[in-house]
Amino acid sequence: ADNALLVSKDAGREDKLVEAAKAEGTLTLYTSIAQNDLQPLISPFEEKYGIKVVPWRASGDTVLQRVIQEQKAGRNTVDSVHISAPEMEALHREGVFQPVESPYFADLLPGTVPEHKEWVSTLLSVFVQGYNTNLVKKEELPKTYEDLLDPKWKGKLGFEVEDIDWFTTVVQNMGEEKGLKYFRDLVAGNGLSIRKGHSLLNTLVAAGEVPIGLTLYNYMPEQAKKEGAPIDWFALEPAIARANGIGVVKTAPHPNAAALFEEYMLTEAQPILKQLNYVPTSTKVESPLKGIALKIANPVEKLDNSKKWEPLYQKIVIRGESD
Amino acid sequence: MLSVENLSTTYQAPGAKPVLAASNINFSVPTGRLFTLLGPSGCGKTTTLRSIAGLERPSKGVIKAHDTVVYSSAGNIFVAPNHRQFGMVFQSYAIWPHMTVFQNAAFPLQVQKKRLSGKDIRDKVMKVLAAVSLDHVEQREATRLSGGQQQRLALARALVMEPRLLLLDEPLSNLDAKLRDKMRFELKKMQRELGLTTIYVTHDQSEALALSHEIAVMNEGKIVQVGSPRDIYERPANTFVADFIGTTNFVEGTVRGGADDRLVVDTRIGQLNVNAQPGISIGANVSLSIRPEDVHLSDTAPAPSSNSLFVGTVRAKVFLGECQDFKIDVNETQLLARAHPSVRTLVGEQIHIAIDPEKCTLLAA
Amino acid sequence: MLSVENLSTTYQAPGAKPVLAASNINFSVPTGRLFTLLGPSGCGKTTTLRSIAGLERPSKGVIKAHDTVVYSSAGNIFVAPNHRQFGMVFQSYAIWPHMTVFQNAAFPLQVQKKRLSGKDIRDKVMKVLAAVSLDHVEQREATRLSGGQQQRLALARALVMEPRLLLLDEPLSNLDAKLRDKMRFELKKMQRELGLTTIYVTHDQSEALALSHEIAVMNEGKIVQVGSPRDIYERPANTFVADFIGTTNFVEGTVRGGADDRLVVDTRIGQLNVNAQPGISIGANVSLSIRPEDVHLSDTAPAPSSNSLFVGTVRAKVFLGECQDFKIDVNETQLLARAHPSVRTLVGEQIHIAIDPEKCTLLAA
Amino acid sequence: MAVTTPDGSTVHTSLGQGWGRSFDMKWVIIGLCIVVIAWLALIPLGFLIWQSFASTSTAQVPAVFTLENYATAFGSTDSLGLMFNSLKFAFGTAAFALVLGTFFAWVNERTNTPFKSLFFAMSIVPLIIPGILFTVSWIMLASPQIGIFNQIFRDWFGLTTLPFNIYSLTGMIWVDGLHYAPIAFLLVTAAFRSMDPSLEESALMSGASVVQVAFKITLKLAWPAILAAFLILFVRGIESFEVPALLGLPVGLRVYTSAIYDAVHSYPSDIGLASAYAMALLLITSLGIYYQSRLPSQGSRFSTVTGKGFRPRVSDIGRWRYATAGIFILYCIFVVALPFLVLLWASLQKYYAAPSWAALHNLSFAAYGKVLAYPGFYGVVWNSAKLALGGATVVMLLTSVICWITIKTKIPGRWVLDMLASLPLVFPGIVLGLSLMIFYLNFDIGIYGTLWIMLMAYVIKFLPYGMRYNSTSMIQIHKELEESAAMSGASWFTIFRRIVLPLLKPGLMAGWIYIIVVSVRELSSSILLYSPGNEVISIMIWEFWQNGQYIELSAFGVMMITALFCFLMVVQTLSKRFGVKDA
Ligand SMILES: Nc1ncnc2c1ncn2[C@@H]1O[C@H](COP(=O)(O)OP(=O)(O)OP(=O)(O)O)[C@@H](O)[C@H]1O
Ligand SMILES: Nc1ncnc2c1ncn2[C@@H]1O[C@H](COP(=O)(O)OP(=O)(O)OP(=O)(O)O)[C@@H](O)[C@H]1O
Ligand SMILES: [Mg+2]
Ligand SMILES: [Mg+2]
Repeated sequence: ADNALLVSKDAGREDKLVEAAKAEGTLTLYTSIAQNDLQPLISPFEEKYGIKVVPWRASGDTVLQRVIQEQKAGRNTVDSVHISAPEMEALHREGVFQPVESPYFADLLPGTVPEHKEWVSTLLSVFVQGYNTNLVKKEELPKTYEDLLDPKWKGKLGFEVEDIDWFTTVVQNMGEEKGLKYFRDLVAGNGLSIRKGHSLLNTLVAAGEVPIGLTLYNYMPEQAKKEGAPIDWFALEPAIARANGIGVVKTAPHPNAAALFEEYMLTEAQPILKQLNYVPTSTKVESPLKGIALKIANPVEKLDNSKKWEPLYQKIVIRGESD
Repeated sequence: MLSVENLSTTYQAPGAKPVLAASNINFSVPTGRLFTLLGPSGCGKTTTLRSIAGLERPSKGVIKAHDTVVYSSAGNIFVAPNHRQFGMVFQSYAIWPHMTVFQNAAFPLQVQKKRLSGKDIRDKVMKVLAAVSLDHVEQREATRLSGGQQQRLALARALVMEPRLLLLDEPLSNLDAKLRDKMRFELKKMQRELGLTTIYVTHDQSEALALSHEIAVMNEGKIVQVGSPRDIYERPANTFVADFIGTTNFVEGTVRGGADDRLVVDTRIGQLNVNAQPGISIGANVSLSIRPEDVHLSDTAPAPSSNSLFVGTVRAKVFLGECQDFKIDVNETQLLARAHPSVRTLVGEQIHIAIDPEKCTLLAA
Repeated sequence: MLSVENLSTTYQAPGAKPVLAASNINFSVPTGRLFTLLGPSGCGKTTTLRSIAGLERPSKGVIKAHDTVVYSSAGNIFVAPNHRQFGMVFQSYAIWPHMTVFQNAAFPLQVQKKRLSGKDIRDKVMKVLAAVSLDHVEQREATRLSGGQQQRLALARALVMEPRLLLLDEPLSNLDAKLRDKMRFELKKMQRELGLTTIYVTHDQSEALALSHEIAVMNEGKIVQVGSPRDIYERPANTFVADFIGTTNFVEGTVRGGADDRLVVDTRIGQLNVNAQPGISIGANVSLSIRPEDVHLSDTAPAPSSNSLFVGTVRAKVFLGECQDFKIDVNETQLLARAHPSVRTLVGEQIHIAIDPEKCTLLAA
Repeated sequence: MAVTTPDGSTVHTSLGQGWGRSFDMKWVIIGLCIVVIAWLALIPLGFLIWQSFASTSTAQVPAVFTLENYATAFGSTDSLGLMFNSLKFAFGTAAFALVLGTFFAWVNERTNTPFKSLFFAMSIVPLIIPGILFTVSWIMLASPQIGIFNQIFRDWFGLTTLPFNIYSLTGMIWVDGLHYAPIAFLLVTAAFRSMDPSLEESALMSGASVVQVAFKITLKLAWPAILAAFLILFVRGIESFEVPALLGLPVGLRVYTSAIYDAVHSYPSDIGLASAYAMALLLITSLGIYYQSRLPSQGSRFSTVTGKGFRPRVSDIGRWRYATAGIFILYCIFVVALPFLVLLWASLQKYYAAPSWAALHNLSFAAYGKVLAYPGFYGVVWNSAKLALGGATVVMLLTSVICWITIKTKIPGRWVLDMLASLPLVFPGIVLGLSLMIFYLNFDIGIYGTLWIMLMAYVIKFLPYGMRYNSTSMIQIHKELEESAAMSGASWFTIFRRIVLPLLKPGLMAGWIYIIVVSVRELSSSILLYSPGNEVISIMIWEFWQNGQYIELSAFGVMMITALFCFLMVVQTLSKRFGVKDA
């Protein structure tokens, strides 16, 4: 396959890319995007270009494993990968991706395109706080992180076990020492009910088992609310966001189609993402969380500092030990 | 002590037609008596026994033991087998494969209400194992016994608990004559000493005759005759009993005349003298039963007597140890005879026959 | 046709001491003959049969069938059971519980090399089921049969395949005398007609005597005598055989004198006349075997003859149908006697005894 | 025609000693099965052992030999604490499930309890409910905050201290035990079916009470099955993930699966540590299997299917049958009906709300419509059906041969075979998936990316269950039944097909049903191995769960339970037609 177009900055690049992509006719996408959301994303692309997208769905780390092993064994099926940022970064380190240039990078939020340009963020999952409207009144909601220390929240706070990046980012934001003390106080004072799975946490908030869920993806309570569940959400600022990115695999059998798809994800797909309740990364599309200060968790941090943050997280949050 | 009234038991397999295996069974057994169910294979002996034990649920009838009703179809009473306190030997032994010989025999003592000390149990078990000659293998796994040994173990297990009622289903069928005699003796001894009321199922006529106080002969699910051993043997109620209880020659004939208390019957083998019987008049068609051992054979002509005398030709002869069986043609009719081994007439030669009028049983037609 | 040489088979259970169940067995059976293994319970009959079948692996010996070696410890040869083409009836029947009666009996025909049409199979199976009187239950599940019916089914299954060698382990033990006679007859007929070489295991002396061409008497894993039925009965090789093959009175004594070919033996019951035998001289201590049926009883004194005559007191009597068993005290020694039912002397009364010199067997001491 | 045997020994008991005869179907089939088993089991086993000694690797840092994994896994008090929690939890779960399962098996097979015909299928329902749903249902039922039971006690009886707390070790054991009791039920039921009832009748006649008969005869004779059930349940308990994650985590009760989970789901993925943990399990399981493999050598101690009359039948337990029926009804209500109703309720809502009059107005079938509209729904179901039926059949047939070898022959080293086929019990699903993936990526025989590799994963994963189910039934078949067939001149293959397999039926059917049910739920290796177009039901469930489509999930759960329930009833009816008939 000819990869030259991917990094080209020529004027006629876009047309040539479309032409080359159409010639390839198909592409295979490994992703963790939910099945429900995938179809509305892919269909317009398929219709517009006549290029068939073959998706394969699994959790982020499964995608990671599968891509690494397939690449090691020299089995070149996947063209494009779309998973969360830390895992994209891991794949970058495994040397799986190839750099891509696109004029549309300029339209993106700051911090969404890594220097190596081997992958690029397409959407943000923002952690918001959900609450059960039968159990918590809107007026009494906490306004700041510090408000969570109020004893009236004792036994009412829920937290998803794998959101270590939320913890890390909040701590860093407050300043490491203060942040760690904050979490120690929070766990010791009010306790965190630790749950496995964001959707479970969301369900439990709606069911009243957990009055306030601290780490829900923004679209979850929104959807439930639309369907009439007694749930609503608010955001403590800065709200922590987790990026999801897309990249083109180095050994892709259909590199041009993959690159075209990447470009599509950054442009025409952005409003669709918004409809699907994600936070788009393009500045051309108005954010559903407009006015809320965002902080994107740093994927490199998660990979590199796991030795440092992991034990702290385990100790302070999971086991609730105060040294 | 045990009484069985109008007992019927039916096997119903899904999709097959029901088998009425025991029908309208009536008998009673006084305390301390040994009662035998005797009959051909498949006649319903095991079924009757299992119904008494409570292992099959009869379709109707009443069973009483010690004046307690343990089953009554009308009264809707059914006492569970383990509350009836009967001991039983199964036709298939039903030895527990996961236990040793000792454990098998000790089980009834270990589970009974009255707690016994380990030593008492051991003593009792070893005594009964000795009685069935299994004391030397007490520690062996029960499955590592020969067929006959397993059967003896099953017997020991039933005897050790000294039950209120002992149910034995062909308990000696796999034993040789010697051992069977010994077991029969032990059994009889224990039965009489402990006054165990016993129901004994067997297919072996001589065993039944030797052991029992009373015998019920069964056929096709029904009891056809109940009586003392001598009764059954000497006064069979019908041809089935006569035939079953021992080999016999049935001779059909017509009463020709009579003198004193004798009748003369014209048969295909010739004229037979028979004891007169009330209700039988001249001209009646009758059936006579003559047992082979009552057909006296001699190599030479016997002295004249009241016996009916014939001459026949030996067709076949079988040596059976204590005796010889002959098949003899008399006037084109075959007679079976059992004789002492000293009779030496060869096959094909002529032989002399004498039949005692006392031994000719006139059967109900 | 079959020859067994120096066969020994040991059972070894982990953690138990080995059981030498068959030791140094030697015999051979010509084609078409019926050979019987006879012996008390646990003597190793089943073990020997299973070793011949190939179901147990002997520890040593050679087994040849039709001049092919099927087992040889020295030659390290072992032919798998299903390649030996022997038919077998198991002591425990080994009926397949998941099949009907018909399916059980048809199985050997369905699996054999020579393919038969469905109709042929049906014909053959129904014929053999009829021979064992099970044709009326052909569609019944095999587990829904009585004990005796199962045993007959096992027999039918072995007969239907017309095997090269037929191995029968107590095939008639659960049948009543009538049916046993019938089966024995069918078996003998098929055996003779088809020329089936047969090894028959039984504990029943009279069955062995009636059926066999030759008998091997076993005891404690060894063959103690091989011979024709008459041989075994009339010339037992030792006291075990004499004792086992039938009840007998053993009388010890000292040879006092003799005239012609008669010896006079002084015994505890009195003086007995006995046939002279080479190698026995005056003064020798001997053992005599006298069978109960050879102890002639009479209510009145018999005429003098060459018979030894005694008078005794009846201690007990048992009615056995075709005969009566007596226990008689003669000079403080007990004698067993079997007599015709017509002997009427009551218990406690005196009875006359005559013993024929011909019937006293002088046993090897 | 005679052939020498290489076996010089003189001691043996079975037919198996003929193992030297010239070419014969028997040796072809046996050899083939051995090769297949070795092939199937050695790949993941080798991978597991290798990984446990390898450091984590990335593109920059290649893996090296290390003992680090073992040091981490067993070196710290922390991880030992996790281990201890796991053992406590697993033991409790196994014991509870065993007692429950055995009790129901006994009631089902040995008593004349009313409603018995429903028993079999009903008892298996908890197994059908996906673990997550089952656990969530119990949160809804017995959580201190919203649990319906607690609310009832609070509202009706005015209790202030709440009687139930699902977030506790007891709660975890309760939920997992209930969930896995069907394993014990199936295994022990199979054993009870193959039991000559005269063995129990003779105990009854000895004067033993029904309970004494059950404990001293029935259970003792079913000992191999009970042992096997305990082993499986124990290992399952240790590997259990959903229940500790959903119920233990909120109260800080952590078990070692969480450690494995963390190890596997980090980057670089620490498969080595997970493997090291698995090695400990491997050891425990090997001991259990070794002990079990010695059972059959103890003569015919457990042969309860003999050739002398065999008529399975129930015994009358008199008035007690109302008690057992009562317990069964309670079980049905609390363990089958309530979770099911919770699901049903949820599936008819637009979002989950505790049952109330108000919520009654929101009933809708929309969720069912959404499930049916799931892209490729019918293909997904069809794939799962193929895999479940195919996998279960292959496993049961394969292991029946293997069990025959390990139980009925004296071939030296046969226990190795038993081990090989049983050890996949402890492979973490992800390790199994990865090993297959890596192997067939590099050794390309064209099955990677097809349904075949998933089938292979299922077969490997469920081999151990097949082994346990088959072996417990195999031990019960008296050798004379095979011997009499051999004497009829049947070849080994015929004997196997016409005698052994039908007599194995109870175990064969139970194992088959179990594997079908659990393979529909298998996720951990499926998700790694499936490819576009090869989606299966478990992926769909996972999808719903991930997206928080709890309502659709409930609807799907309801459909699945109903479908499998009907399937079980049909199988139960059909299976009466072959093998030993019930009375
Ligand atoms: N599997 C076994 N393990 C150990 N010993 C055994 C085994 N099977 C049989 N025996 C012993 O070997 C001896 C011979 O047994 P065998 O079954 O051959 O006897 P048998 O002559 O057939 O007796 P029966 O007439 O009672 O059936 C017996 O003492 C028996 O206890
Ligand atoms: N479970 C069953 N289902 C149907 N019929 C049966 C069942 N058990 C026995 N039978 C039939 O009932 C009849 C009586 O059987 P039973 O076992 O009582 O006979 P038996 O007199 O004990 O015979 P045997 O001397 O052969 O043991 C037989 O014809 C038998 O075929
Ligand atoms: Mg019977
Ligand atoms: Mg025997």
